[in-house]
Amino acid sequence: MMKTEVTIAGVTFKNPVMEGSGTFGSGMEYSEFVDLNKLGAVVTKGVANVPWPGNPTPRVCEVYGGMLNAIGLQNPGIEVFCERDLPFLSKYDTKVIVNVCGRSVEDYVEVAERLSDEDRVDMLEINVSCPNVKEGAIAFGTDRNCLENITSQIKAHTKKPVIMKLTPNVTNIAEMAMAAESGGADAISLINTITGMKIDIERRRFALANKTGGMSGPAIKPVAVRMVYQASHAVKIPVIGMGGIATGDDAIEFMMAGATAVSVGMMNFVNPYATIECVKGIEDYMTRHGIEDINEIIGCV
Amino acid sequence: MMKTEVTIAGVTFKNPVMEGSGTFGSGMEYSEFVDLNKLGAVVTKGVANVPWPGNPTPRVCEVYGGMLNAIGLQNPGIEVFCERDLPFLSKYDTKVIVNVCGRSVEDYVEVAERLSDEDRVDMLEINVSCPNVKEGAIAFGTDRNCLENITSQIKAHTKKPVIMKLTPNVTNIAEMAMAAESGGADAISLINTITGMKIDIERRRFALANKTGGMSGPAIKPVAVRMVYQASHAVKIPVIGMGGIATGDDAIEFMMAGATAVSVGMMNFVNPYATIECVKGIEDYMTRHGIEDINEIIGCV
Amino acid sequence: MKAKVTGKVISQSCIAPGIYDLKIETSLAGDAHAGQFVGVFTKDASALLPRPISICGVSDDKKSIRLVYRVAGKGTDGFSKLDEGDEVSLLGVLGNGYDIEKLSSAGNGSGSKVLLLGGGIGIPPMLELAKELHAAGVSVSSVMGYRDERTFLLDEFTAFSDTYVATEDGSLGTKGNVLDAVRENGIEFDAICACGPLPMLRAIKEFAGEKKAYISLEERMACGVGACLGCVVKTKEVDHHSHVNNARICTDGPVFEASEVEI
Amino acid sequence: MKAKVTGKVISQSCIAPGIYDLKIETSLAGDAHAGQFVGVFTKDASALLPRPISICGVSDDKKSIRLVYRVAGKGTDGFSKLDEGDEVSLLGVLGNGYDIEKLSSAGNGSGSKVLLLGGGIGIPPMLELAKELHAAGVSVSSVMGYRDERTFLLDEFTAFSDTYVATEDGSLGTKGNVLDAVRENGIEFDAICACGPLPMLRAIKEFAGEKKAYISLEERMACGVGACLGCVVKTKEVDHHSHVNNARICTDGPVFEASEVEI
Repeated sequence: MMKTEVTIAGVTFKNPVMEGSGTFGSGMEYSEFVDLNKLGAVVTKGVANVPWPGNPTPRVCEVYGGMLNAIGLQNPGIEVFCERDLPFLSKYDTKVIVNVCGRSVEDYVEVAERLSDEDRVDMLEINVSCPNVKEGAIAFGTDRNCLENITSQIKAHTKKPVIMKLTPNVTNIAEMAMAAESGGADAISLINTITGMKIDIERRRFALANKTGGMSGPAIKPVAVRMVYQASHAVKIPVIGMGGIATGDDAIEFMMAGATAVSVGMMNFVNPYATIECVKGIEDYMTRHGIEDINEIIGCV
Repeated sequence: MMKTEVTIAGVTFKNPVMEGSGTFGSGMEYSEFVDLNKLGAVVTKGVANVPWPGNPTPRVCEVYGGMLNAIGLQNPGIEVFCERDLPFLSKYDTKVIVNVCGRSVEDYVEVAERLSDEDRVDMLEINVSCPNVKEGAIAFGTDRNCLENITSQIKAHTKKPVIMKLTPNVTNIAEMAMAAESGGADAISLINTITGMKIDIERRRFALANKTGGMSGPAIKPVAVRMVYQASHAVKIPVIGMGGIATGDDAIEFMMAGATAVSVGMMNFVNPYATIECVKGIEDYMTRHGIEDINEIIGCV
Repeated sequence: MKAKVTGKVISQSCIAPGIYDLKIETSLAGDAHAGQFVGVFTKDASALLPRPISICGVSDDKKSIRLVYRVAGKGTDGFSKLDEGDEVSLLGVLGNGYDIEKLSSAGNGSGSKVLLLGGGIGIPPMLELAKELHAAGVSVSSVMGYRDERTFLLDEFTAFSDTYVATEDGSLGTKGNVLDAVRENGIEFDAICACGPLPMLRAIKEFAGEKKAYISLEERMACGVGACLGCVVKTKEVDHHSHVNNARICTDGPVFEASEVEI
Repeated sequence: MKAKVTGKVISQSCIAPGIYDLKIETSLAGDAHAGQFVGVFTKDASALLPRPISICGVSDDKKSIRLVYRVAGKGTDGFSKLDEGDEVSLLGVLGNGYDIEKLSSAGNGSGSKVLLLGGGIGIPPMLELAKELHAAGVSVSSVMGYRDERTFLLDEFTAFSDTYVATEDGSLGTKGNVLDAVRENGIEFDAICACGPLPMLRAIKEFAGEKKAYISLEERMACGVGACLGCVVKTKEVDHHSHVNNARICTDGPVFEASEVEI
């Protein structure tokens, strides 16, 4: 009997496969392609205390082996989310991780408090690392002290386990992981997108209206695996790994690097069945190598 | 009459195309494929004050749209370089930029001084950003003060123009560019490789003996273009751009982002003619768009 | 029900400079309607995102679709090399498409007269629309605009509509744009359906005045299914998804009532 | 003179489980010799580096080369799908190859007897070597080692040498490795040439004793032309390139005199 369950901060996931915030909405759109009951968790699109209109278009462009995005965290705000998205997710037997974004500590705290009493919410993932939002949010993710501070303040205002999502656009990822841990984070997730740029040389202009965008896709996987390895070896709290994951083998690679769970992001756009194929791929690997408990391989290299 | 000449720190290059240090030896190996006289410059493999044996194997592996390397700057030391490589390069009508590596400020200064009187050397490129050398070298490239300090010390010991090569593994590339500038650098080049990792999940071990390696290739181009844009807009000194350049269009993209010259790196391995095809591609673009002087497009977005 | 499927190329031909006519056997054909599109995947590992291409036709047996597209980059260039029998990955059917029922009743009581305006690569989706409207008993006028006399699909419109043509250089039909041709021919209509470059759509929104104009919009897309919020257009009313006056072109569109969007 | 060229596939067949026999028409054939290799490029944009594959044969008209390789990943898997007429990009000819002249005089005066030892996918390069040595008048003994009776190329060695076989499971020839077969058959030799897995090469270095053993080494490569210093092997003497006892397998090798390298 194969065991694919993993546990993070007391929350047990039927398997280690989730999807990356912002690539899956609240699950509604992809529920046409995949059975959400088969996923370890659904990680929702970032939600703020009030609706955010996001950035001007073009917001996305393709790059070699991936894409750049500068959506700007367009979202309907916490009230619509609670009235519409949470009831939808209540129909499924999977864990729900709500990604929270904000422009100030107060913004984050307000959303965290609002969600504290929502039974359907299993964990919060705090997006302090979106490269496409001007207002400070990026500083929270790149300054050790800011990160520790915002982490502890959010922890003080919610009963839900808190995952801090880290940006890869830093000199020392281990340092940031430790800052989140000492701030009281229950787990960390990484990597968010790497800031990139594309120029349309025929029109002499930026491919994105925002000039820069967050890079995701298979092209960034080696950077993600390295950072997951460095971060997971710097802290005791669990790590959720992401960055270009497309297959079960990719998921296994991240887990061997030290991730307890993994997220499929941009590759959902390329293969809407990518998440469940990852679950299947992990099981196939376990069978092939006679692994009874997936937890055996976490950080095994 | 089309003008492809660019000038950096008083040194005029017949065209903006060079190759990335470490991907082209001292030009010997690739002189079988390309006429070195057609290149703006030859940038040599990093050379230290004494021979370096480099890292254990495997030193290279392939990743999606690129590769990881952890050569560890194997090199024969400055004496052999001056006796063998410089005379070879003297046979060609191109500029020579010598890449210098070291483990301490003294190491760098020793090599810089030794090269000061070598007429065949047009510029020095200081590699303070190799991700595969343990001894401090990486700190020189990631700490603002260390970078400014080593820059000024090298400048004090050589008459040659100095290019500081920056690592992308930092939170704020503009800050590092400014540190090099205030240290007296005549130019900066970026990006060096991005630290990455690959795990062989069938054998449960790292693909590289060094565990981590420097990532290069088309996969990192968007990150490189972004950093060249940010760095070139933060300083007045010229920028040499590199990171996944394969074609003339790629070169144009880097120049529009703010680069005065560009280097072809890993793609030499995929297409040994990549450098001269870049030169040709730039000329084709200029013809197509009626550009008389390549300097017109530098930083034009 | 959306799906990613593998289709099989039935045939492909170049019908104008840079314009290709691709017929694909696919299970998606069963649900495909005018105004909708499919995401076509490349075989190039460096170009991962699906390319949105509008549906130019659906076979009568509902077993295959027809895509007429312009080669605009390495993705579409790869598509142009597909041969009979080749497999091609498709994501679809995507988008809302045109509301044939609403258009049929645009005449309020009297027979509905619908004017189709297509410009350049916006012409292909108009052909399937002309076919579906014609089948619904709507009287259709089609005005297609090209750069010059090197037209494509034009003759196929005549089977379903009164067909007019405008060319920028005047080498064929009215010299000028599609609206010039509408005025020159004094074409009457109850509603407009249009697809083409943004300046053309803006002019049509203006021209329509009190009458309804349904326009098909384009934007850079990633997921194509409404999840990533990459392709949005500003709307007059609060959008039902994000409540921020940003509708998703891939899902809430690509067809919008012109007065509802800010273009 | 090294070059990157486009070759044309003449034929390909699967000659054992996972082992393919690929014949390619290419201008590189003119310079190709036993022990050298070519870099083969994939058509997959995610797998950019050339795959080093040793030369198993050169046609008598010097117009084509033969590559026998094992499918070990997505790169070689792609090669296995190449059909007659397909184009394939090659970098070559790479590496030093075996020194036929030196081997011909290994007998010092009396006729030279050379022993060829190949293991697994190290067998292909031994075939071209047997052919070249035979043509040079050297008396050749070949001992090839396989896992089981599913051998490949074995019968082709008989035209150029006294041929012996060893299988791990004993299903054919000597049960054990190639050295077990050499002892069992009391094969005499003046020099050894070998290619195969590292443990086998280590054992051969040991076994050769006073006699010369020329072994062909493998390592992860990037450029293949000696520029990147990715593929090195520790050497007894200071290497001529970097002067740090690290020879470049792609350029100084892949063939080394066993006593000169630390394996």
